[in-house]
Amino acid sequence: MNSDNSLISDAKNTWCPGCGNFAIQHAVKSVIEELEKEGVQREEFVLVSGIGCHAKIVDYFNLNSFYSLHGRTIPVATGIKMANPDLKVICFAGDGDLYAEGLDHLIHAAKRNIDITVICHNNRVYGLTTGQYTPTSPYGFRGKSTPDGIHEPPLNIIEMLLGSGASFVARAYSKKIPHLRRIIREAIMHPGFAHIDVLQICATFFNMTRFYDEQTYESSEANVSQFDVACRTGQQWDYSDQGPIPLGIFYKTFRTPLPEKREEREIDRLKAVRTILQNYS
Amino acid sequence: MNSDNSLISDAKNTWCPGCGNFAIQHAVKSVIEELEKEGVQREEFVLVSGIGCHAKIVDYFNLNSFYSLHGRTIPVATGIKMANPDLKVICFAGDGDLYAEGLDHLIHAAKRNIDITVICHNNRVYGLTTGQYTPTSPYGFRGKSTPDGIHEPPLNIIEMLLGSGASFVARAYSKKIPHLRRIIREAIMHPGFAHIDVLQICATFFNMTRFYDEQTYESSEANVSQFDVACRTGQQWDYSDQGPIPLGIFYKTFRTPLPEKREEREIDRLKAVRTILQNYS
Amino acid sequence: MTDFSVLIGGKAGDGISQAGQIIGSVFASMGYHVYQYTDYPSLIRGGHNFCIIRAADHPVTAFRSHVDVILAFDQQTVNFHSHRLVPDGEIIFDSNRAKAKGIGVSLASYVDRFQGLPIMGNTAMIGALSGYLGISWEVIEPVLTKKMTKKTEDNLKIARAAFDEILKKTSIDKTGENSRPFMSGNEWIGLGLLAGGLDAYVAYPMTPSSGVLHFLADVAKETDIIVYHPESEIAVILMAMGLAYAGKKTAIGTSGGGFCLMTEGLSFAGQAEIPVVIIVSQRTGPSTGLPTYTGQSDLLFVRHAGQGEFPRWIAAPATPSEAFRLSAMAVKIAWKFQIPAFILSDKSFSEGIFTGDINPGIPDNPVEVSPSFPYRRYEDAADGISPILAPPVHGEVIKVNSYTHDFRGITTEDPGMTVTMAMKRKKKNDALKDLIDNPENVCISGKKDATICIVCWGSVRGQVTEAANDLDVRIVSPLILEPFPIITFQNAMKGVTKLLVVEESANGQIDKILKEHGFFPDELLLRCDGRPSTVEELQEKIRRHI
Amino acid sequence: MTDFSVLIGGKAGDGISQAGQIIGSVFASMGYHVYQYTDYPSLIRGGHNFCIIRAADHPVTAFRSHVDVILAFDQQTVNFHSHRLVPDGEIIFDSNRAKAKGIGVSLASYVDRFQGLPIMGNTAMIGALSGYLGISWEVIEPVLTKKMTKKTEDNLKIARAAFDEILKKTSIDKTGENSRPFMSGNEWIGLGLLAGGLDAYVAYPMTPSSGVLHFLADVAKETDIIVYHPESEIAVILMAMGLAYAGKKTAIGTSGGGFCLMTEGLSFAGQAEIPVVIIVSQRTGPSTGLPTYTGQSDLLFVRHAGQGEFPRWIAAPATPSEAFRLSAMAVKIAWKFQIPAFILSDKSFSEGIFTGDINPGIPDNPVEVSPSFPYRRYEDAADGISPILAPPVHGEVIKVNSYTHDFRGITTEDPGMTVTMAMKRKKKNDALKDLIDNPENVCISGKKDATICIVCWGSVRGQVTEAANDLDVRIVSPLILEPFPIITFQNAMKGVTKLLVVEESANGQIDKILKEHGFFPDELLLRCDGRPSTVEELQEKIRRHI
Ligand SMILES: Cc1ncc(C[n+]2csc(CCOP(=O)(O)OP(=O)(O)O)c2C)c(N)n1
Ligand SMILES: Cc1ncc(C[n+]2csc(CCOP(=O)(O)OP(=O)(O)O)c2C)c(N)n1
Ligand code: SF4
Ligand code: SF4
Ligand SMILES: [Mg+2]
Ligand SMILES: [Mg+2]
Repeated sequence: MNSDNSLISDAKNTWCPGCGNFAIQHAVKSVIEELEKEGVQREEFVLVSGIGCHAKIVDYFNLNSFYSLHGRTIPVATGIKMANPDLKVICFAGDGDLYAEGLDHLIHAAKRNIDITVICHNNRVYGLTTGQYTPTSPYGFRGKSTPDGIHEPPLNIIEMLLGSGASFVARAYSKKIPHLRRIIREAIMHPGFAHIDVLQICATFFNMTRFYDEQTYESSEANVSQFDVACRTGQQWDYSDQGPIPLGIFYKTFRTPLPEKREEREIDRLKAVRTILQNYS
Repeated sequence: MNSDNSLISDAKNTWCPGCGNFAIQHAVKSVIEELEKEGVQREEFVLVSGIGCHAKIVDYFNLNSFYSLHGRTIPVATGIKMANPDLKVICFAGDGDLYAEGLDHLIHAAKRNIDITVICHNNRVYGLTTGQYTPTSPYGFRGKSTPDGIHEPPLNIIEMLLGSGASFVARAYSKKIPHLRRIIREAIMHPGFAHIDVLQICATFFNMTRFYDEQTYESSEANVSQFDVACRTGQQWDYSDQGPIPLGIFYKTFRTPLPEKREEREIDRLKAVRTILQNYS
Repeated sequence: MTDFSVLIGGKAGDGISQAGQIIGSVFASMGYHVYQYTDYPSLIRGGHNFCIIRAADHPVTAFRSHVDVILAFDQQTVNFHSHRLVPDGEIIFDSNRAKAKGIGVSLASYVDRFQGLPIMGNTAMIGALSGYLGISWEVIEPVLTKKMTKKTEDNLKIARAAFDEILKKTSIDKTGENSRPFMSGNEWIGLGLLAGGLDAYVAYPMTPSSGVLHFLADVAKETDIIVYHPESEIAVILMAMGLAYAGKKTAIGTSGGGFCLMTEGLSFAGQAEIPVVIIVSQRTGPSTGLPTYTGQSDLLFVRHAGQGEFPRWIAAPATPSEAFRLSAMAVKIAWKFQIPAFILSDKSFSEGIFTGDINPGIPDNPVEVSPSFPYRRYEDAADGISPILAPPVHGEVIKVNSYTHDFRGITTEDPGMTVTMAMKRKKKNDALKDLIDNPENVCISGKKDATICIVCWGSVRGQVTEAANDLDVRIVSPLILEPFPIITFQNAMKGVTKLLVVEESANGQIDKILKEHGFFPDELLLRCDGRPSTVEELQEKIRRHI
Repeated sequence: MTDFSVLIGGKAGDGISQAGQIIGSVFASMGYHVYQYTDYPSLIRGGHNFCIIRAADHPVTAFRSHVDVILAFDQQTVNFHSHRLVPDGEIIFDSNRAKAKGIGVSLASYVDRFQGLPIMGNTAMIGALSGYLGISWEVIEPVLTKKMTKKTEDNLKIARAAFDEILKKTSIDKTGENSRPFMSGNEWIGLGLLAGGLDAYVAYPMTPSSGVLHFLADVAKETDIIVYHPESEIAVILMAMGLAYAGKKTAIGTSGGGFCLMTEGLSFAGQAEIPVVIIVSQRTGPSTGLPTYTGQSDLLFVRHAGQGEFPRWIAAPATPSEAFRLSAMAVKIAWKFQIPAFILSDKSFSEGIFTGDINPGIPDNPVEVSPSFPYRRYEDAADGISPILAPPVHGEVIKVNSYTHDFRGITTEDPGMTVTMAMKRKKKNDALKDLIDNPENVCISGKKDATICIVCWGSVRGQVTEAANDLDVRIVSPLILEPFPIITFQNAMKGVTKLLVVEESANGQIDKILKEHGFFPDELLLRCDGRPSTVEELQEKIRRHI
């Protein structure tokens, strides 16, 4: 695997034609190439994924990766980052994965401002299990578990994350690749927890291309550090089938991230164990 | 048990002297007595608790109750309410219980606006496991798992819930009992998901009486249906060791609650099964 | 013709599985017994999918190494499966996408002729197959009409054209028997739950169990049940606890990874004596493993899951009628004994599609409530079973509790009460054991007096039974695995001198249970690649060991 | 004096457990072997707590029915425990709160004399006991100074006054042996983990496992380890997976309910071959059960938890030195074999406090990395063990995966690779079995040639060994329960004609494992009320069955 210099592995890609995941993969690849040129070593990246269509992305990169469990990207990424603060840890999560199964981890990651990047492939459907509603599916969505339509409104992810203390909150769209690329880059560079909710086209189970093409726009980032402005921008769209849909970095602020740098110390473990025994004698 | 008419059971109360849970118990008792006088039958109440000091409250009431698992009041309460929309289902949860172990359920309950009442006994510490930090403990809190103090800020529960779509969000304090009583009553009467974050004194592990006595005040509820006002009130205090701390109903709005009333129908199950077999033949 | 197999293959998105089901339905409507196996990787478009549809004049729940016709939508199907073809078999292939020795049909040309959608290529293929087999149009038309509710006319036209234009090879006739329902294992399970009196089903999607959720969601209205898909498996089981407490007979379903998340709730159900039916459909593990392939390696996990000790009931059906009966029984047992009752399925069974002969008589499910006065939720009794009431009941207080509790449900730490409650659970287990230890729950097949015996459970029984057909072998297969129907099993094993186990696991699971009961297998014939064995493969393997 | 027991009782909040520990430390500092049992309900203030502190001239890990001195802070202690007193024993009681035949001491008067805090009543009690026993002040003073870091002077004054003013009954002397460390089972485990090379500990609080978390958090700075308490047990195990992937030797700890939530991560560790040490400390189940009382009913759950099949290692220590050795070994085994390694403890062991004689030599823990070129995370080998590298490594790509994967860690659904990986896991299990199947891991005690044998495991061995002391009974106790050290065990069982099992469970757990290996117990001596048996209780029970 290390003989080839490509960032893309030779694993067979099994996404559907037209799937928005290709765009995400492409954008991430470009950003990593850019960063490599700027001196970041590619082995410093660790990609973490959950389970779902989105998650296959880690197989497709010729990079360190951790293909974890449905809903569990964040604690894994947190552990990796805690072990080695020098690694650049990027989570690829799905909307079922992250906003249903593993939502508590997301909020706690925002709270502790752990220095990882989360990219949610938000196709607003369970793709890999063939089409059920997720927490961001619009009211009335008919999926295999809800043939008569759901009776719940979607979660406004942006508001929820702002309310949970996230220090970097953004939205992108898989068909606006240069914009997506910029946001991913900024998220990776952000010191602290960075979340990107990517509106990702699921060509097979929930193809919103036309709606998104029409309704998304790049909102101003002039007041990106103002929390109230961020809240207002976040409220503009409630994940319903009514636009307009702002894209961009909604909020970005500096808060001391975790993990704190640990001082390098040479500890004689045997001596420490002996001292403890002494203290208990 | 049904021979006695008291709302309080004969179970031995094992809270510490000075514990704020007594006040919560007392307030709930008063509200139920009031509602009984107004014609609500006491058997319509179901109390659900998690695991922690707070949770013992269900043993102490001579009412239907479901003493569940650490972190799991909400799905249990949701199930009960879905089974029988006529029941009044009240969750008693702890801050470790609800904001750490079971946080995802809380947000989803707010999202779906399930018609239950959640009372969080927020003592900002794990009481029953003898004093570790919780998601609402202030920065620097020294507990048994964090002898050098935590390096994370607390979650602002109010903001998080507002961002998650909760239709009733309030804060009370275990030493302001009439106020607490009013809020509990309004929460129970609210059609939809109602959350009360009760600042509860833990006399043993985190006694904030003086700070709360000094810093809490009853904020105006004049604009209780205005989301932006609610957010601003919620932002006034970030669960740090700096006040002032607004109390009251911060937000209250009407949104169609779940479960929707099911029409009463007489279904011949045998016939239905036969029809399905027919359709597959 | 008494045993006929069609293999249909192509890419995910070609509608392979749907076409297979229609072909199966055609045979089923002619009165055949039909079994369909679907093999697909974990992806949505592309890859290689195939189904084997087997129709016979006797019940079949396995597939054979050889097939009579291959329907190839692409070249991969030709390349991968041609070796399976019997000498006088035929490959019918899409001439636009594949080359093969056989009958090329340009599917696109039929689709284009009637301005159909690309997916309707599979309708053309069905038409071609039917024409080739000489099935009469009168048989096909109603099936297509029923199954293709969208663009029915176009589909019929396409099928008819392909039907007419292919060379007829044989002439397959109706059997004279009635049309049979043709449903997946998951659907048979769901139907059984309904028959057992189910009120609510809660699940989070997970292959290969999702079919139960989808089926029950589809029929929720007409059967007036609650179906809900919440945020996680933890929520699933705890919602089920709430629903059951409030009186709704509730089932839940998942596969291994989701079941892990339910184990805390499971132990709760054990302590609080709350009834729940749990469908666990196994796949190849550990962890995410092979999500769309089969396995039988969760038996011991399901048997021992959850901290502490409490009674549970585990059944593993191998046929549609067993799935129906055991699923209905699961509801009944769970409610009678106030325990968790499991249906342990696997991918082969859950997603296999079967014709079934059942009498959908609904097992009676009387309400088992006889409250004591004053009412005590955990009142003790000779069989350990307490009266169960659901709130609201005027004048009664109904408490359940995850702590050790007294008869009323109030927490206790008293050593005596702790033992009383442990013994109460044990008494329930004994009563349950007595109830289920009977010949209905241990299937004996093959040569019933042979001294060589194969023990197996769940879906592999279909393969084993056919594989051992010509061999001097007895087959003993318990339908209920916990509590183990030991007396019946011992009787079934009388005279056995050599014991083989066939199972789809790497290390063996049921052999551990057998050993606990004093039966030490001589040989484990295991398979752990996620693929069910064909009858012939298994036969070969068994032959080597007898 | 060779075997001396003190019972100290009062309400939660009286500082009973702390006072017990100081008394234990006094004995330990005099060179005695000390064991302390603490009995407390699940509440923070009030209720009834008691400790039994036993000091002897030989190692002790159990307590007896009789005590020599009772220290009563309240009337309940007198009422509940007086029957335990030996004929010439003494009750020393707080005369302000209790009445009894014995020596009344007004604790409050001492506290008031020096304007102490109410909690310092326990200091007065310690002083009184020491004076009564005739322990010299030179022994007590340094212990009090070390243990009472707050208000040390006041405490010393109070203790001294009570010490001086009580009637001296005997005169207990130093043994001549060195002072011994006196630590809880959880602390011995934590120390062993540190010695084994631990880098990180992650846990969510849960009785009775929290002591490991609290201990390691306390010493995190001086040992330079990461200690973290995250939002849930699910987060715990997945953070551990992340930490381990990035090269940190990580352990986690919990009890049954929390372990349930870890089972999905456990199966992940099995598939992805990520090392992790898991401390599971059992309590009375099912579900929340009795959180502060003991049990041994999670063995089979831990053994089979997680979907699918993968190797795991389970050890159950019964003594401090075993806890130290096995915990260090757990780190080593987990990292060598890249598997989950369990320390299965219980409330009695975790929260028991023991003196221990260990040589804190740190087992060498060489880095087991020999990367292949090109590096493949799941390279196969004769023993199935792959080279393990942690990122970042220049020029290498390090992938782990919960799906069935190829040698590089990329998802595969290939049947052949599926089998290869299953066999790789099996080979690791075989290698592990070979490594651990030796006499060090099966403890034989009692009369080693007796034909009656008791099998037990974990903390009950202490009780069993003492109880069987005068009986003609052999005791065989495996320290490692998975993989089962079968050859050593078989050797240990040679000549046994009657087999008893002693266990703290309702239905029996280890008997199932024994049966799998052909050993069918004649009798199970079970206890399920959460209370450990006293030596005499158990002896009585054993006598009835031999
Ligand atoms: C614990 C658990 N529950 C359920 C599943 C089954 N599962 C696999 S993928 C998936 C949904 C994926 O949806 P999403 O996260 O939105 O990802 P997408 O496929 O849409 O990219 C589910 C439910 C699982 N693997 N693990
Ligand atoms: C799954 C699980 N993890 C851990 C525990 C142990 N536990 C019992 S109570 C508790 C903390 C309670 O804290 P909180 O919810 O704040 O309630 P409080 O005692 O403060 O009222 C914990 C961690 C448990 N019972 N179950
Ligand atoms: S199902 Fe949807 S999300 Fe999954 S690969 Fe296909 S298009 Fe992409
Ligand atoms: S520990 Fe705190 S919360 Fe628990 S009963 Fe005591 S005072 Fe109340
Ligand atoms: Mg999705
Ligand atoms: Mg708390």
